[in-house]
Amino acid sequence: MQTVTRKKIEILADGPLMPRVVAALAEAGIHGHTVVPALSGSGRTGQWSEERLTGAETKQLLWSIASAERADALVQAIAPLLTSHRLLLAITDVEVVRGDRF
Amino acid sequence: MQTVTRKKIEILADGPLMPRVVAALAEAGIHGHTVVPALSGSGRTGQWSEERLTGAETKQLLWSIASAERADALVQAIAPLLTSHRLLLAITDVEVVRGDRF
Amino acid sequence: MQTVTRKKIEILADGPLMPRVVAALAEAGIHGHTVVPALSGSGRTGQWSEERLTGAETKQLLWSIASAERADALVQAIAPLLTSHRLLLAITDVEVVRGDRF
Amino acid sequence: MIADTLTSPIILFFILGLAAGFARSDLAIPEAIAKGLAIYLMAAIGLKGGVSVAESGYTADLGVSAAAGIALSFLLPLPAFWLLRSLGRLDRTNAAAVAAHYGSVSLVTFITANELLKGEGLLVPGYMAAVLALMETPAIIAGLALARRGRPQPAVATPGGGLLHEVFLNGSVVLLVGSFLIGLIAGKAGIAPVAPVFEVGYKGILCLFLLDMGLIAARRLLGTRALTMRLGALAISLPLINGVVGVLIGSMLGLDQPTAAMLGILTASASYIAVPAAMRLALPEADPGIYLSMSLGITFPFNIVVGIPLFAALARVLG
Amino acid sequence: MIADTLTSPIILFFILGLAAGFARSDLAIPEAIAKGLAIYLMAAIGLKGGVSVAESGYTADLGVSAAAGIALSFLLPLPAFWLLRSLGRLDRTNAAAVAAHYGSVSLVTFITANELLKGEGLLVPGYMAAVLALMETPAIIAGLALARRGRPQPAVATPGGGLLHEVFLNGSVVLLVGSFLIGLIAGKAGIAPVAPVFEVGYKGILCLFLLDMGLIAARRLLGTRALTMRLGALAISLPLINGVVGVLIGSMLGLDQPTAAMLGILTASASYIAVPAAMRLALPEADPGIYLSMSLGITFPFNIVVGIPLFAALARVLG
Amino acid sequence: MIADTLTSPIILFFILGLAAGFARSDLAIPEAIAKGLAIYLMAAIGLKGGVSVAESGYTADLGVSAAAGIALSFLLPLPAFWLLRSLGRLDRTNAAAVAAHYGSVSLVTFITANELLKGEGLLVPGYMAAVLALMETPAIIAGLALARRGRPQPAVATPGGGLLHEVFLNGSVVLLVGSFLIGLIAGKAGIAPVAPVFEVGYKGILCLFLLDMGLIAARRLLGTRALTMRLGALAISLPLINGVVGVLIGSMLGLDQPTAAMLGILTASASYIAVPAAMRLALPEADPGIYLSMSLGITFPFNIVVGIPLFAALARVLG
Ligand SMILES: Nc1ncnc2c1ncn2[C@@H]1O[C@H](COP(=O)(O)O)[C@@H](O)[C@H]1O
Ligand SMILES: Nc1ncnc2c1ncn2[C@@H]1O[C@H](COP(=O)(O)O)[C@@H](O)[C@H]1O
Ligand SMILES: Nc1ncnc2c1ncn2[C@@H]1O[C@H](COP(=O)(O)O)[C@@H](O)[C@H]1O
Ligand code: NA
Ligand code: NA
Ligand code: NA
Repeated sequence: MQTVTRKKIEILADGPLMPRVVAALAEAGIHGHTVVPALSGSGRTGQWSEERLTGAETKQLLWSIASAERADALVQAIAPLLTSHRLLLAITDVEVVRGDRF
Repeated sequence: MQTVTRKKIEILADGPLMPRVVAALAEAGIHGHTVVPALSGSGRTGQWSEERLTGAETKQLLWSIASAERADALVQAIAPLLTSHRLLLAITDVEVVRGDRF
Repeated sequence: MQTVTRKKIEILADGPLMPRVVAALAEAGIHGHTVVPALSGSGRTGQWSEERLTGAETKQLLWSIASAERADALVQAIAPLLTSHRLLLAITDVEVVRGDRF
Repeated sequence: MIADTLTSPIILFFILGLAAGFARSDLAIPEAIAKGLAIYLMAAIGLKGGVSVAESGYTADLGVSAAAGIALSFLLPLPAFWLLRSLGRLDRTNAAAVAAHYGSVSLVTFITANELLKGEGLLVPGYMAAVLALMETPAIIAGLALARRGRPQPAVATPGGGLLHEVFLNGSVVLLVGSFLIGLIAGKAGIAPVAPVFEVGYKGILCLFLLDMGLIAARRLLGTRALTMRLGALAISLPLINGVVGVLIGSMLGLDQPTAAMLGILTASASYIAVPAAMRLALPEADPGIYLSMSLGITFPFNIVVGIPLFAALARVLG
Repeated sequence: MIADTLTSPIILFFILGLAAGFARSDLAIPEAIAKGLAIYLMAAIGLKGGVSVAESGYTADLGVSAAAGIALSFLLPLPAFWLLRSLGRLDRTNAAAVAAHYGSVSLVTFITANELLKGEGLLVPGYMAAVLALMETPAIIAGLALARRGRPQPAVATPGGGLLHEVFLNGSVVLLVGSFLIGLIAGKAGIAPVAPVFEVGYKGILCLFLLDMGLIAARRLLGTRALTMRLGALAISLPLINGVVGVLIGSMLGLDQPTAAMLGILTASASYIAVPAAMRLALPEADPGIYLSMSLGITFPFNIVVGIPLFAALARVLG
Repeated sequence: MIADTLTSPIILFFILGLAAGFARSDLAIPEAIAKGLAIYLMAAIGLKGGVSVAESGYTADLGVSAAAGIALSFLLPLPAFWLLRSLGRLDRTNAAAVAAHYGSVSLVTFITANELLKGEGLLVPGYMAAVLALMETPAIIAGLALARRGRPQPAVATPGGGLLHEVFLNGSVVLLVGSFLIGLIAGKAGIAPVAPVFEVGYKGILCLFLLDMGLIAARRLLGTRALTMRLGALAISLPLINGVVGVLIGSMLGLDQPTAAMLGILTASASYIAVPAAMRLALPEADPGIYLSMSLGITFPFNIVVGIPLFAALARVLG
């Protein structure tokens, strides 16, 4: 089976902000994604770990495969949120099969 | 220490189907993998989130590092399952140390 | 918005060893990371799954974005631990925005 | 009894869950807690059943109920399959998967019915917990036979072992049957030290569990794209048909009123735990959006609010 | 009462949690369990409140307390905002976010106070659970108004729906109000079958929950980099000021001693569940490190150990 | 007593778990729930111990038991190490890691023994919960000394702080000792309001916990590749030897029958929570597959089913 190259988008965001991230994906025409939980982390503003009652600071990691054009559109759409909402965005080249899905 | 290039395979599948995915890995000669939970997601068939009693639709993300040949063998072995079982497969180039392990 | 290339480091380690991995990151000048839980896996020493009281064998996956130089420094710093502590390390090229953060 | 039902805290918590789910509140019970509550309820119901059989001994009614339950679970998928293909316009695979759900049973419907009937003075014998366990799996076998009829047995050959295994050793069957046996071996006196947790706590835990079920059912309906009007109508007709058949057969076999009512309630109920997991494995081409929306999103709430009092009333008329 | 407080197992478990957290022990209660305990406590407190109103009927005191609670939640963010900007040296956004936390209330402070006051013979009327629910949200609206005053309403326009939704349908409000209504509908007799779980288990569960709160508060303080001395001092002054205002107003309005004490305790308490989630959504530029460290790391322990007995004593003096 | 043991629901649930695990059923208790149950059991056992010492005061027996426990935990790893190297053919690091497990103790074995002995009319004094906590850590220190003897102290120098910390502030020690102190401070009257949760619920919760332990033990055995016949035999011989030594010493020191039995059961038990976590940190080169399979897969079930009644009988003969 033939593989083609697509983009894998990873976005790290606080749980309560995820719906807004998903809305930005939809704006860029990306309708498939999966969210994975995070346990702990550290950065410039200190460290956190999951044992928090309030989900306000618990991060989640969004994982989405999309075409290069849509990934570009997303970078533009989400840029204003990156700093104000403290998101982390990383894009990787991946090989997939059934590339027309993305 | 020297790094070499290998393939990272990511497969998204429903929990109950994971054993079958692992069997396909074994067929392709890949004996190491790790599974990570997913919380929620959306795609062409609607959205889901973890608060489901039945695990029937809860996704998991399999993560495995393997040599390029074995990754190729896996793509062939798993191709028939991809559509019928609604799997998502993505392969990335990664640098690893102790490359003979994979 | 412009994207630049950085390194994404993924390290798989037993939960109790994570603080030591984080210390190695700090030695290499990397101060941001996020940890994601793992559910199950298999390798040369058999298989494991999360339903273990003792966290001694439960893996976690560390995820960090850093500059190429720091990633190199980390590979050197963590090399002695890789075999003795059974860590798995994989490094990928990723595109990020606001590259000066890393 | 519907009025009584609607002021029982058990049902009110279910309705609260439904309302919060439809209003898209972010109220959520963590998955681990929901599974923990389910494990508790299964152990409690199994123990109770085992102790009650240890007290009363094996009766003829037990054998009759068990045989009737197995037969109904095995046979009811057939008319359901036919209705789902003709009226529901589903393809063979999806119709078979849904039919298996309606042949099998719902643990939570059983537990809720147990409590509501008790509130009406109808004591369901404890051995019905064993009947519940026996009814879980025949429908799965029937559903798979329907799906495969006339097909050249494709990739399915390989995972056969995995499936049989899933069917007979799935967690809820093992826990129910195991706790039943523990109750049987230990008996009333042996169980006494653990009774506070398993008997006293029971109803309160059920409230929290039904709160979660309400949330899940509402979200399932909101999140689906696969449900047509025809399928929605069938998700109400199938439990009505199956439940009436169950009560009738129970009464004809001479079971007493609460037992006949419960047999009807079990046949009316549709699985949303054991069967979906088995179907995802055995018929991965079937769409979970269809079978879960029907059984969990529509049939389950229908049975909890309307079905249970209805079949109880029918059993009373016939009894 | 402080001496009594310090030998109550509830408080001792909280102190154990604080100590273990500061000693960096790896003791941890899984997040799912903590959420499960919180859901249990909210359902229990709501039910209890509803049953007590079903018993006593709607009294004038209920209306007075509710109106006072709503007004205080809406107005107290204003002086807090001013203090946070001037003494605390916070920018507008962060000051508004913190002020919203101090206007709103803490469920766990309420529950703990309920038990400690009961131990002193002060019975807080059950309807205060409803007042608690009513006081959660006005402060959020006040805080957002403060943040946006004089600003051209930027990206905030879009998520308005999401926010109102978050504010009025957030899980804890829905569960509290819902359980209150269930208690009201079912009444004392209707609730009897589920009472063992929700009444008998209550205090023991609260111990485990406060153990976790102690761990969380200590770790929050150790993990932060955002807390200045000035903010630390405000995290003690604000509950003192608000609590005194609350007790005074309660007494002036003629509420009885336990009710006035509880009104003061509620106004003194600061939210760390509902408001942080709302702020993260509505004011993402505000630093969670600031508002969580203040409300959860300092104000919460202060209220549990010092505030509750203090405001109870004040109410006694005034009562 | 073995016959009694085998019809106790506590043990029957353990056997159900073992059977389901070996049959590869997918029955599973979520990790968060298992941890929650463990936290509950530790708090309950600690509270109980503290209250009982508050009642009875500090007795000579308490001091004797504590001293004996600490000495045994420190010394028993030595013969174990020697057997593991010679008969077990393990290298120094792995032998030391396993020896530390057998010197330390198992909380669940303790709790189960407590209940089973009570069923036989043997009341174990509450202070043994403190002895349990004291016995957890000396073995870790002994094991590390064995591992490092004659080695140039390599990378281990660095994490020393981390290790001491792990050893003395690990969650289970902190929770046990903390709850013990809370029981001591609050006393019987102070604990009364929380007693329903911590006393009444105890045995039922233990059933669910042992169900999970059975599943874990069975899966551990099925999933391992590191266990040889020789190591399997040692996983039965070591608890036998240690347990006999413990009962003998307890009797010689004049402890009463239940206390001597429990000292033997504690020395026979092997850790699978605190020690594995410490070893993973301090001796990462040791293979967890070896020490967990032995302590959790073999010794734990052996003690639960055979060891407890055996050492109780031995204490009776000697007592
Ligand atoms: N492009 C994508 N990227 C990441 N996850 C996806 C993507 N498409 C689908 N998924 C995941 O796969 C599930 C099923 O997708 P679908 O079969 O398209 O409904 C979704 O609920 C997501 O969790
Ligand atoms: N090639 C691999 N890809 C992903 N995870 C792996 C791989 N090899 C090992 N692992 C993980 O590391 C754990 C220990 O591996 P091992 O030391 O080979 O037994 C396994 O149980 C897996 O979770
Ligand atoms: N370079 C990084 N790689 C991975 N995760 C990061 C990185 N920087 C920050 N994070 C995550 O983002 C959170 C907030 O980061 P910060 O805003 O820098 O405090 C941290 O607690 C981490 O979970
Ligand atoms: Na049915
Ligand atoms: Na307040
Ligand atoms: Na021992």
